[in-house]
Amino acid sequence: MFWVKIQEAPFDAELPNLDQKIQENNCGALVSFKGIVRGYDEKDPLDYLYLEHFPEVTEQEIERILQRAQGHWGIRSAIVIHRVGRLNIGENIVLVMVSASHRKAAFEASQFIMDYLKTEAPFWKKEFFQNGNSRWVEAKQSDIEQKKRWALS
Amino acid sequence: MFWVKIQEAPFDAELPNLDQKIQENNCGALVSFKGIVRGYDEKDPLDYLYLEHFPEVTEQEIERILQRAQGHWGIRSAIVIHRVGRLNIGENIVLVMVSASHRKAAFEASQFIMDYLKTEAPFWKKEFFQNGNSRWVEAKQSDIEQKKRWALS
Amino acid sequence: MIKIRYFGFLKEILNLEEEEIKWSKGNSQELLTFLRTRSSFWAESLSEENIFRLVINKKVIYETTPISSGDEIAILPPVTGG
Amino acid sequence: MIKIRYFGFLKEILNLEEEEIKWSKGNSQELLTFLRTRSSFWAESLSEENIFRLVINKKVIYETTPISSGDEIAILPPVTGG
Repeated sequence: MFWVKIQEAPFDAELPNLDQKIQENNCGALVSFKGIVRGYDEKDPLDYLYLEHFPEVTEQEIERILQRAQGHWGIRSAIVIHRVGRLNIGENIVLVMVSASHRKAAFEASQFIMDYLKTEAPFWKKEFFQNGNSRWVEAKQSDIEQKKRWALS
Repeated sequence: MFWVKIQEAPFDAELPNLDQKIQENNCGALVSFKGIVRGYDEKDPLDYLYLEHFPEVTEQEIERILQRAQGHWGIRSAIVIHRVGRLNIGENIVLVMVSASHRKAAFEASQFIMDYLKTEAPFWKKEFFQNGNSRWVEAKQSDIEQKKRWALS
Repeated sequence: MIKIRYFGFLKEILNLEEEEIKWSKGNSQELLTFLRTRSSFWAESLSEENIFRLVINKKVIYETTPISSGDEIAILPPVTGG
Repeated sequence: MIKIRYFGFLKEILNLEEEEIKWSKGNSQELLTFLRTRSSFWAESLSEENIFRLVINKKVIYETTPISSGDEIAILPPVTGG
């Protein structure tokens, strides 16, 4: 079961249901990752983030990432929720949940999905700082490097 | 904040509170792992598991594991809940939650904690099969191998 | 005619969300070359490092692909989600 | 006197949860050697591969450690939690 959702609303209230949703028969391991908006980058205190995306294409690309994860690790189920629009500090921004028979597959697949979400899915972040400045976030070299460790067939 | 709890009761109802508990100021990543009792091993259909542990020593050993994870990855907070006693199929058995500034630290630390929980904390599992047989689970070579990848200082 | 859509910071520096241009035939690489000849500003804005991928009719393309009249092309700068 | 506690499958095969034995002095390795001399069954039960760690007075020990009268020693078989 793959489930991809792009939404403006927070997803914290949905978490208990998602846990039930993804816990399939005979799966022994469930990993979930939650990303949260941090309060400051290297320089200036952040006010909020704005996230733009490319509707339809985003969902397609995320499903493609999940298919690859399933092909490689044989995961049972995966859920991705990614928020867009205005996001304040401390708010959740992305959720990845993966269930699998064993923990190694669940951990690796969820890391893979996050690495690919960061570098393949059409989302763009703009930072709005407390001093009134704003700027589009640049793609991080460290994210590109992290992606390289997955030499999947 | 480290929080270690050994209990007989399920922990699913506690999860929403734990999420709030671990989400510290300016942490950007939260990873949680949930282990679930699987319905069958290689041979026989399982009826239930029984988990024994060594009170006091278990908590100490888990805290030692969390200290090592903090020393190496600088994680903010960690929660471990491990159940003991009789556990039926499909029930949760262990929860590891880690918050950190960035996802790499949170993912690696939670995997490290699970690998060490499996091979260092004084828990012993006994399997009770549907055919009436029972046996103590043997330590898995694969768990010992997985632990070896962490060459921490 | 083809429609071109711009996203993220490209939309902002070009001050253009979408445009329609005449296009008889050619591939995705030729479209980029054409857009870059508009001015040095366009050439710089659409430099290789500023373009992550092209999308044709809502399908991401991973290699040079023919573009026909009626297509909708999207130009995506490097992505920063997650 | 010292108290010895057994856990997991050791408790079950030895059919013994705990026992008290006379002990004047010696270290953890010597205690194991002593227990193994009780019989070939004890020697086999407490073989190296069946022992994960010893705990003295609720502290896990990682190397050979002196044991004194009054101590509580626990013998842990390989662990299988998580």
